[in-house]
Amino acid sequence: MSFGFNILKDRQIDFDTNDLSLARFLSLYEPSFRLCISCGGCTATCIANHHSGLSLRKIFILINRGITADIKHELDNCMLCGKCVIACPRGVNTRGLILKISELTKNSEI
Amino acid sequence: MTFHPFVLPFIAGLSFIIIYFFYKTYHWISGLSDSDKKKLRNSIFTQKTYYAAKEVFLESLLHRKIFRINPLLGYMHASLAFGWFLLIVIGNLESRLYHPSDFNPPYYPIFLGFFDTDSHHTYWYAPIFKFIMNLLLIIVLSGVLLALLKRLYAGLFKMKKTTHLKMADKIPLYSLWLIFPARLMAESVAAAIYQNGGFLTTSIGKLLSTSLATESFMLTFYWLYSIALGIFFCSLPWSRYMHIPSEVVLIFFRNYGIHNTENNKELQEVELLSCSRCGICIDTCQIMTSAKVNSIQAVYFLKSLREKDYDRNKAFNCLMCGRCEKICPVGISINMHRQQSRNHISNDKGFLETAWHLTQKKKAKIAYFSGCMTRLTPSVIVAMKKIFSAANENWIFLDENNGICCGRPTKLAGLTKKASELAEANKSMIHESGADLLISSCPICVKTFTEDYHLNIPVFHHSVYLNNLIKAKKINVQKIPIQAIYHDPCELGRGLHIYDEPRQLLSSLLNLKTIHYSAENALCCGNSVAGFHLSSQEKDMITKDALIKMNTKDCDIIATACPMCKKSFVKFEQTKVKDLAEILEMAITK
Amino acid sequence: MNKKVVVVVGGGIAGIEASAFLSYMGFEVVLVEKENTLGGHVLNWEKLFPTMRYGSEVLDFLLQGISPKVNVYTCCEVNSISKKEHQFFVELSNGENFISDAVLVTTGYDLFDARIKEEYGYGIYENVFTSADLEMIFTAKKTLLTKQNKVPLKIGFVHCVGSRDEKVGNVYCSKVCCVTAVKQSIEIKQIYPDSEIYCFYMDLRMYGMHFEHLYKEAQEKYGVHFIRGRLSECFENVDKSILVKVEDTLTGRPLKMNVDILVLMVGFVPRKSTKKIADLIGLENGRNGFFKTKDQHTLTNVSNIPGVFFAGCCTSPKTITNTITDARAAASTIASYLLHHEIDKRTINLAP
Amino acid sequence: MLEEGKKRIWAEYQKAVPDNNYYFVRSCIRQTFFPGSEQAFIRIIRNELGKDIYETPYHTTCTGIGYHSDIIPFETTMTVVARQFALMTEAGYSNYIPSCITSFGLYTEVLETWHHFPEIEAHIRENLWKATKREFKIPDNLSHPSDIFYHFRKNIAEKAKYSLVDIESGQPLNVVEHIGCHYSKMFPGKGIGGAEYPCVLIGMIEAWGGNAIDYPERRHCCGFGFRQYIVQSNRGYSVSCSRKKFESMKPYQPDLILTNCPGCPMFLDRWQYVISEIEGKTYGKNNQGIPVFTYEELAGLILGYDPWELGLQLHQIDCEPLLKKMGIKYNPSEKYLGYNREYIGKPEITKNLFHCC
Repeated sequence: MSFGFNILKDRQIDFDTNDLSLARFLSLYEPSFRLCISCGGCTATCIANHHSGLSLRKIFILINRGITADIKHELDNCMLCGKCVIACPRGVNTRGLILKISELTKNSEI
Repeated sequence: MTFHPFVLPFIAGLSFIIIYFFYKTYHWISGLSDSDKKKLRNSIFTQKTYYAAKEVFLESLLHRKIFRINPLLGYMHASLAFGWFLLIVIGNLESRLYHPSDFNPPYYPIFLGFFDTDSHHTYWYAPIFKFIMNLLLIIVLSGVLLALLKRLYAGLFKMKKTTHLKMADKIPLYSLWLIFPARLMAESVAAAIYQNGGFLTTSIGKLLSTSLATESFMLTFYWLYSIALGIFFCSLPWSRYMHIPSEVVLIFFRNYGIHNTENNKELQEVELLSCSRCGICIDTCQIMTSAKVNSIQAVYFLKSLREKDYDRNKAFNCLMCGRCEKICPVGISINMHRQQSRNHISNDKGFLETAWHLTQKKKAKIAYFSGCMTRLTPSVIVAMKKIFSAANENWIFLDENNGICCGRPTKLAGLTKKASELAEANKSMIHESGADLLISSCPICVKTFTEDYHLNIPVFHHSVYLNNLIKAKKINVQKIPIQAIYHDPCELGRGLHIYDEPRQLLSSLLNLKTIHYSAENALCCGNSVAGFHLSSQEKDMITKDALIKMNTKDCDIIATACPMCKKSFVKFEQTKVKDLAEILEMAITK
Repeated sequence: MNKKVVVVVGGGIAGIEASAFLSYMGFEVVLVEKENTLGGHVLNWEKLFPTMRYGSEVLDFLLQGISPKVNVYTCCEVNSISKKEHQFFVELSNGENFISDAVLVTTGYDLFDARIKEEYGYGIYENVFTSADLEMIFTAKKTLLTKQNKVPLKIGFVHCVGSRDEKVGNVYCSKVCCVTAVKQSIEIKQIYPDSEIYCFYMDLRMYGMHFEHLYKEAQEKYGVHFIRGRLSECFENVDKSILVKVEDTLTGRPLKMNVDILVLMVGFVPRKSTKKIADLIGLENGRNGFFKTKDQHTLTNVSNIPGVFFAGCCTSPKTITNTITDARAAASTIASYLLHHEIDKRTINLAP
Repeated sequence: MLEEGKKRIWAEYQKAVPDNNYYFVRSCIRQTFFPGSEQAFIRIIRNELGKDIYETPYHTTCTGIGYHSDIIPFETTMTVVARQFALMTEAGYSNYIPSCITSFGLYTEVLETWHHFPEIEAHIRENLWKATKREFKIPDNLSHPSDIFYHFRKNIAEKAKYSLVDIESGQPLNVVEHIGCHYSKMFPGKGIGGAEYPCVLIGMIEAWGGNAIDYPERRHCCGFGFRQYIVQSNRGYSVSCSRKKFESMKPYQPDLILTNCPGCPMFLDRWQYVISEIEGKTYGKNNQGIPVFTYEELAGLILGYDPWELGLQLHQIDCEPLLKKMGIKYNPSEKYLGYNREYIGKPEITKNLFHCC
């Protein structure tokens, strides 16, 4: 029977049930992944951001929260130009991570 | 006596390798593309063949290139290769002279000491031969000794690292080491019995007490000698020593103008087999010397490629600086192989949903493309702007607001489809500008513009353009009284062979000092866009080392022509690091 | 002239170091401590950031300065102080009286009572600890376990508890909690490498010279996680683990997780007992309830009453390093006051 | 959970509750949602506790619903509230007892506003005078009926015929308490036990033999809200809030949810049915659901009042299993007979939720 409304899905991040495997893998594969402090330097300098709104900061933090569904095709916009590598104040190997994440999330099976 | 069963292993091995080699060669040639076949046909009866033969002699036998890089290593290779070669040739000559009439089987000269027991009584010149053969044997043995030492202490050869081996390499290696000592002993014993030795074999023969100088003792050594040879020949195809025949083919192909391309599988195989694993590429690789990673260098990479193992790390953990390719004595196109295996591992669908908003309305004579990295060194852009206006050029700034990447990094990542999509987008923008000259301040861009874009207008790196400006007196400069050294960016130097223009430009602006690590031998700044796996710490190690090696102390300015190099160097260098454009800007006179 | 006397109120590290310097400068020093041992809070800190050196080592070093020339009175408080001309008449709880020429107040601070922050459930939920509790466990060489004696696999650290919080009336930053949390997470990681640690912060203030290195090490080497969001409230689950609710401000979404132990990084508050002393001689309190220094830049050890001086955390939260430096500064300030050095006659327009 | 910790807080948040002479104000929605409750309150105060309680038919809404739905300005609200106080003053009472939690919160808010801004109070007095020629005194005491029951919880326990105990096992019942948000979340000092750990209902539960349960989402709103419920398309938000609470209390296997607010019992009760229809998910043992009572209904029950007189048949979740568990006598045949013995109709049989008759 219809009540004219439905039970809403919770927006809350449930850290205990979210799948953190990707985050765990990356921090072992490329420990500099752990160093991201979400300063947004990468996103600010990103040339793809101007065209597609690609935000590496967002992608990293979502991976860290186990919300990988949201980033499925985002990284596909990256041109690997490497400006983010130069911009990152904490020496995160952003390009290496982008390639690996893309490979794992099967954007472009690198 | 003209036969004894101990020759059989040798005969077996020899015939096997000859058949195998001819089969392979046929396979390679037949596999060539029609255009390459044509090249082969047209050049086989020209002096190219002579040059090829000459090169084979110089490289495959004398190993001249290795000599230049590392004399001791060169001697080791040469003594083994050329020494052995002469042993065979002269040995044949000798046996022919002794027995001009009767049938002369291939093993005969090899085991001459056994079969020919009395010639030295008959022929006056026999002792001379004996002397030469013994001398050659000593030379070869010295080579073997060196090889042995190299295994034990690489340092002796001023080599930091030498290749580590697998079983497949050890069998032929050890059999190779065994061949000549065995031959020495065999002939020495023979000399003791038949008195047919030279100065070396005879004296060693004398040392062996009569009790040891027996028929059976001699036979054991001849068996050993023959078996060693047999094993060596048979294991050749699976070992690094396959490079001996392969390199010959490679040299001929190269001289006939047949080069490694995307779809030239045969030549790629020839190249892979031609790697002698001399290990010279290891010491020239900065990832080894500075970042202390000893597993991804060309020699290891090519090996795993030969074993059809597309190792991700070996393929992507490389700066593609091209230093190894330049120094490789065999001249293998290593970067091409890396690029190909990256393409093989990667498999992209291109940009699925990105839409580029590139609209170039303005028209001008010159189109300037700064490139992504140059945005991070705005001083270069400012300088270029000043220069353009000083030379009152009619120009536009292509990627000033919302430019996109040239596509080289994606190409280097093996994402060829993405790269071509970016190229298309940029090409239409360049086209719309209506410019008849494209200039970029970034060697990475220039490289891909020239090689992959197939534009109908000339593409200049700004160093070339600026040099032309000076030459054409379109801009007035005054020499600045300062010392500078010039660092060749990988993509500009080894990548595009632009060495002279920057130097001409600089020497017209200031006093240019020459340094050891320049031109083809220039170092990588560590931040090449081709390097995907290095950590920032490792990159920093490379940058710091490069600066130390370039010995930047006693100069006022480090000049370079790549924003990436500049960005890397300023991180650690007290001396000013300036782009050519900035230096020219300083020298402009009103 | 007879020897000048200085009464130092409070035997924490500031009192110890100041007394030491003053005594070696040739003054008669009376050091009053209400506990039975000198050392104050540092007695309860096992290892110190950023060096991970033992607090006891620092204390031992400082105590070497306490020579027989310093008259130490432990288990003893100041009953009354009165001022006549340039002299102070001090009466101690043990009945002794002194006439001193200067008084140095080094009464330090109290730790914020985490129970005031009711919604964090300290004292109600079994597995909610404070940073001080953690140090107690470390100093006592006990093993860190949940109240159910289970090895904690998930630990949460809540920054700024009782600091930078209008709701408890403390708007100031306690300075040491951020880096203490980093230090303690590393220590826990060293004990339980498989544990996951989450720090919930508003800002991370790694202002000290080597604090940022420690922070980076915590991230890269020990994989400590930092989540930007202030704990709103927490609850006890049926299994006694703690349900933590924050907004993950970097994803802009609410976030909840269960932790086995929740550690509250309690800040500094003005020591209650200092009020008594303040009333005795009429010392002014600053905006945050700590003693008010005469000038924030230039006269940081000087009070509103000539002859009364401050050192250490009684004027503001300080690290151990800063406290020691401050004590030495106070000693020299007092010396120049008592010996009427020219330098003591400098004047400045006091900051409003 | 460390009891002493809570006790310390409870000690800090105690309020004066008057012993007698209550000016009782009914709630707009409670008397339609659970008409038995307020009736029971008055009956217990008068008959069981022998106190004086007065109510007048002239009082109006406090405008709380309109106010919290942002459709009535505060000034209007204050003037209406002033009129209520005037009625109290005229009746000669000074202990104001509003049945509705939202009203309670709103009156508190108004009184606080006047306390801190006397000029506003003056202005409102002027408004009231202009509009109705009425004047009023500020109540000496503002308490919620649940405060009163908390105050007399022991007296009620003394008279009780039943207690919150499973008569078979002898174990105390697990009772979840849910406090209306407006009771003390806005003004912690005005609620017994404060905002974080209110003990107004816990006190009753424990005094009446039950075992009060504290569970993670205890503080969470039932989801009633005002905008959320009033606009149909927003009700999904409302129901998801209740659902959050049910999921959170599930592991504690509660026998009963006790409330002191108009909206909460309504929605915690009805939404269980809605959830069972939409998701097929039910709570409580063998799909019985978790009964939700008001504190008056519970007090009435343990004092031995007839469940149907208390109006328990108007709950979506059947109370019979719980009554059985507590050993309370009742007559099933009279369940659907109204006050005047007329048949009042049965709810439809639901898909997933258990119904005993």
